Amino acid sequence: MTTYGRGLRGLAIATVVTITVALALVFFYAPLDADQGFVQKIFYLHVPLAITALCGFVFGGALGAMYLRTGEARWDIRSYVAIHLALIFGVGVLLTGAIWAKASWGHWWIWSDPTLTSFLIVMLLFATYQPLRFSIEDRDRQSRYASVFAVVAGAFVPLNFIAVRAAQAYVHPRVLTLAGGNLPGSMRLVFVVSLLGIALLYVTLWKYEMAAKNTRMQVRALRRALLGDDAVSSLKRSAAPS
Amino acid sequence: MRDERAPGMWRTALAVLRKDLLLELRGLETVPAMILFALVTFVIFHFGLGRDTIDGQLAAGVLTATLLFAAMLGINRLFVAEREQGGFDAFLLAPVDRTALLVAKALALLVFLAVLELIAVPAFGLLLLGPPLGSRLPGLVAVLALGDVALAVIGTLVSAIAVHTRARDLIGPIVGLPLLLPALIAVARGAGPVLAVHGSGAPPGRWVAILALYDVVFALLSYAVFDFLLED
Amino acid sequence: MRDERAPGMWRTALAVLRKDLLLELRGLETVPAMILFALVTFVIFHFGLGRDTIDGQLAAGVLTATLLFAAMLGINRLFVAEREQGGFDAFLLAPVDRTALLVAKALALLVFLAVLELIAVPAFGLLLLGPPLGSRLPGLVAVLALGDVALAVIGTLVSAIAVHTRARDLIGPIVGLPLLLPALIAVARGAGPVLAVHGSGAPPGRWVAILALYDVVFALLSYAVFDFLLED
Amino acid sequence: MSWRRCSTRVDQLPAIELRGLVRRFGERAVLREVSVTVPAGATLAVLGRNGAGKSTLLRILATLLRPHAGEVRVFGEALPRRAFAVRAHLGLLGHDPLLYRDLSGRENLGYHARLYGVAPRRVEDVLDAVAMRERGDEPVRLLSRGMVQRLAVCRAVLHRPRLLLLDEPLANLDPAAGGLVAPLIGRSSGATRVLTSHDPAAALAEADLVLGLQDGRAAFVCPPAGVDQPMLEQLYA
Amino acid sequence: MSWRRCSTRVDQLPAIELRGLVRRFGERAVLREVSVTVPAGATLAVLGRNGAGKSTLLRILATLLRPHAGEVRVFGEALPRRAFAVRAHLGLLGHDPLLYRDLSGRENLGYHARLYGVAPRRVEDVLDAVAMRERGDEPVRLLSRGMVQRLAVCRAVLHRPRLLLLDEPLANLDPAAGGLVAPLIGRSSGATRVLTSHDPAAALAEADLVLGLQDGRAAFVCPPAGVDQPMLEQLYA
Ligand code: HEM
Ligand SMILES: Nc1ncnc2c1ncn2[C@@H]1O[C@H](COP(=O)(O)OP(=O)(O)OP(=O)(O)O)[C@@H](O)[C@H]1O
Ligand SMILES: Nc1ncnc2c1ncn2[C@@H]1O[C@H](COP(=O)(O)OP(=O)(O)OP(=O)(O)O)[C@@H](O)[C@H]1O
Ligand SMILES: [Mg+2]
Ligand SMILES: [Mg+2]
Repeated sequence: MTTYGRGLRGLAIATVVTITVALALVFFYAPLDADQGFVQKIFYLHVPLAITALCGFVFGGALGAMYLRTGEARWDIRSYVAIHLALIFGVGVLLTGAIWAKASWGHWWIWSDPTLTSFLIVMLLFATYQPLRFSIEDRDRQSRYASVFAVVAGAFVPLNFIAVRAAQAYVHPRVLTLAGGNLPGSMRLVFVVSLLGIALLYVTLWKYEMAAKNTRMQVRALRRALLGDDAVSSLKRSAAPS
Repeated sequence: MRDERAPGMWRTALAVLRKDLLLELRGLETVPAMILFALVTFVIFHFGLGRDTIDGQLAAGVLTATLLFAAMLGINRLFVAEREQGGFDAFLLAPVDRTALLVAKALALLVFLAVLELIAVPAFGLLLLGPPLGSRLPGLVAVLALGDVALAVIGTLVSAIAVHTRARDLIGPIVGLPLLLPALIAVARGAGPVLAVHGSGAPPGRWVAILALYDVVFALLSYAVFDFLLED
Repeated sequence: MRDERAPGMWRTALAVLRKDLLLELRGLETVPAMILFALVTFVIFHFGLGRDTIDGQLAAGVLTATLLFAAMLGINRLFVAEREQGGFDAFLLAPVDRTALLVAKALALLVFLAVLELIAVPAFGLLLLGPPLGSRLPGLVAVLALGDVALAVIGTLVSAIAVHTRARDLIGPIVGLPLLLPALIAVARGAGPVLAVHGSGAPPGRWVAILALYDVVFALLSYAVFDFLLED
Repeated sequence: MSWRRCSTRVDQLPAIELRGLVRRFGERAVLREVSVTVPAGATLAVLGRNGAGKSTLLRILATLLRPHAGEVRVFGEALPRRAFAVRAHLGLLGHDPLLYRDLSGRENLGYHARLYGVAPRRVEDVLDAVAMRERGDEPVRLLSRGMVQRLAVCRAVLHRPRLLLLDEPLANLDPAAGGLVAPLIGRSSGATRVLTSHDPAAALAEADLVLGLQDGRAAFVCPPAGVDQPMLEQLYA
Repeated sequence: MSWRRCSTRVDQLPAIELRGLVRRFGERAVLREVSVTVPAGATLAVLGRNGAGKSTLLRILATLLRPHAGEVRVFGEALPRRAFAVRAHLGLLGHDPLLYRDLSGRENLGYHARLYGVAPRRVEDVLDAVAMRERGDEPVRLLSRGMVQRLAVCRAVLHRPRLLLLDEPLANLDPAAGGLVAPLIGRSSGATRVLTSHDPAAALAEADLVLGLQDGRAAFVCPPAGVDQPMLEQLYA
């Protein structure tokens, strides 16, 4: 059995340190944007969150593919946790994006940012992941269907990006581009550190959640072994595998 | 020990297709319903938009949305009916390649969509479209055909997922719509210039390429995962 | 010989409503699905129309069409699920006023639509609508509320017809849409001026009156014919 | 041969009176001039081949189908006109369980309790009677066929109907369950009963009166003692 | 007590071998360590209360459900891995008829004939055998329950399976139909059979081997002669 707890503490410390450094850089080092002023600094949260969440979705798809290959339930649980965390990060992306848009352009929503627009579509798709799981009883089938969804949706992420980018006749402020191709050097440094921090946060949370689920499963298995099948109360109907 | 009598993938797909068309003829046919639906939607848009004729991107958007919702009627029906009719498990018992079901359903959907568009597109030209359809037809047909493949493939994939869930009639649409979005964007944007008053009549290559890419990727993906959906 | 224990129309309607909401909680909830569906449709229209913001008649048309399609999901579900679940005939056996079923379903639909619009209208304001929603809200709510009544009443009536036919999931939409057309036109035309950039914020009285008339006529009509639909 | 009404006192009214009942589906006459009278509290067994019209007869008595000709009276009320008055006293156990598949047994029965104005306690009582109390919270869809049948029995008797219409009531029930449901749908329930069965011996043992249906016609109507082997053989020939 | 393989000649391979079969639904173990071996051509009767796990066992053998632990071999092929190789030789008659309700019996059987690569003539033959030739063109939805069951029998035996899985096969069939289907699904069909029934006497008469299931465990596995009344009483207690 994999021990997800291993290295968790070191990882957690690294995460805290990186995020602290990133915050310090954002507030004290990064230059104030000429047009947008202070509110532009939300960019250092928004875009790393978006990149991490998108990678999380694709990561979930890869884990789902592993489940389909091996048929081992743990791959499905990993995929579930990866996608659920990415969903949580995704909520953050939409919220920070909306705040940024309101502050900069006076609207809560702008279509001209391809990150935000594709992200909305991806979120609308992945928002159906949980309901889909939830409406299948059989555990095997639940894992299988959720994994199929994860694979298909994971492949969807880049394709969707291409289509949305192509639909944007013009791209609004160039600051928004993901690659940061034309960011000033100092901005790029801060951006990279922020991205690292958020990515580390994702990995830490993923490992933490897996460790928790793993422990819960082992406890249940032990109870079953010690007290017999019927002693373990039936799980309440839940979409969350454990 | 494999029984040699059992038919291959294509013969199985034909058997399923045949059965689906029979079922179609029994109930009210799906295709007339889709057509009627599209026509009513055109009328709604006519009054809703408060305009007698539309063209360009607006026309493309309205046409795409209408065809999409009409298609959804057919997509739902092919799988939900299969389940509701009570014979589905018998297919799982048979010694056949289950991918045949995907192929058959996608083919049936393609047929439905082709017939739908055969009527709905000229009707659109008559009822709503400003510029004459004539010279624009080849470009439009190309874009719509590529879009139909996306609809058929993704519709089949999503329905196959939805059919084993409790809320089949909801899961299908809500998973399918976002998945279809890139294809729909491409159809609408591809058809926009075609339907413009001073359009060239040819769809922009960029969108045709994206659509084709989308079709190929999802067809392969569906083929790869379909077996998992019909297990157990 | 009438058994005195049997509950009256309202208590029956409440029992049916309660059961429907229970079924809702079992499956995927219909309302979230309708909301998600509406959001995706907004995105589709954004790309389809190729516009970042819309206003006036176009905005009203898009909002009406979106709410209609989302409502169709809910309408279908309330009756198709009833039938597919297998408990319907038991209601016919019970010593109750069958009109209670009409009332219960229409109420359930109204609740669904209200919740849908509570989310979908602000989302529309955020995502697509050009002019700010604020001052336009009262007028829009009035038009939509009247439209909801029409959707609920006609949706229920038509579903009650459809549930006994073979192609239930198709009959509903294709009979319902033409019946709903006048109401939809009235909603779109009523909301158009409200959503215009320089609009007064008040819907035109003519359309409001037509909508109200439509609601009353069909409510009475449904009440009158409903018993016949559930016989045998 | 059919029972005769002996007096006109209300509680001695025959529970069911059929006279020349005809029901068609399209061109096919499924019930042709069926006449039979069942006294209150008695049990009528309906025997016949597959397709003889047994279920159709029960559905007519249950007010779910209209008769096309002839007279149908249940507790003195003519069907279909007075269907509404009869429904409170009917319990139907048909081929289908008539339960919502996604709801649990308890929820299903609670719904029916509300429709019939029955106290919720009764739900627990009937669940107990068929030994389904523990499994009462699982969706019907996930139960075994026999468990579903037990719940269907509960649904049919929840409101203590005076007339029980039982279409192969013991199908899918194990022998022990057959004993459990006896107080609910057996003779000891005290209700007038119309039951169909494909086990003639068991049906005759339960019945006060036997109706043999052949192609929709009453081949015989007589007390069980009057039914002999040749009659049965001819019925199923 | 279970059959032993006597030799390793291919046609003497046991038709079914279960060893420690476990199947859970969620947390509930529905089959627990069930082991039994059925020789080719023999009939295994599975007895047990409602919910004992009979249908689940049949669905696992039919490759419709996966086992969670233990070994399952049908004609020497391990399930679920080799399910594909086994399917051509299986016929399942379950609680549901598995027919499309809006298609006629003939159309349904024609579809299956195509799926199994069976000659269309066979459809007429089996329809004839169950006396449903005349009613073969009506939609299944409009037939009586027993007629539907006859068609389900046809579907199950259409491709002359070597292994018949029969879940209460005679439910809803009239006594005459019981005789009609005997050549198709009775001992004389020649197939290996696994059947469930709630009529222990009838099941014992048909069986070569009896499996008593109690809460998913094999309470006994023995030839019918070895099953006495106390064992049955305990099984259904
Ligand atoms: C800020 C955002 C979110 C937070 C903090 C959050 C937190 C949680 C937590 C702690 C759990 C239980 C642990 C587990 O299931 O593994 C959970 C479960 C769940 N979450 Fe989220 N979540 C968020 C966003 C979302 C989103 C966007 C969705 C769906 C669109 C979602 C749907 C669900 C569902 C369906 C469950 C399973 C409930 C069950 O059946 O047990 N969550 N969430
Ligand atoms: N899909 C499922 N999900 C959860 N539980 C199930 C499922 N199918 C069956 N069960 C449970 O498994 C147990 C055994 O069911 P099964 O249908 O095998 O019983 P059975 O022996 O055939 O009973 P019967 O005589 O009533 O047909 C029951 O408790 C049932 O509730
Ligand atoms: N809705 C219907 N439409 C057309 N024909 C019908 C309908 N319902 C029943 N029938 C026909 O009526 C006849 C009698 O059916 P019924 O269900 O009453 O038979 P039954 O005696 O209950 O048979 P079984 O023992 O098989 O249940 C059959 O021929 C059947 O096909
Ligand atoms: Mg019958
Ligand atoms: Mg069973």
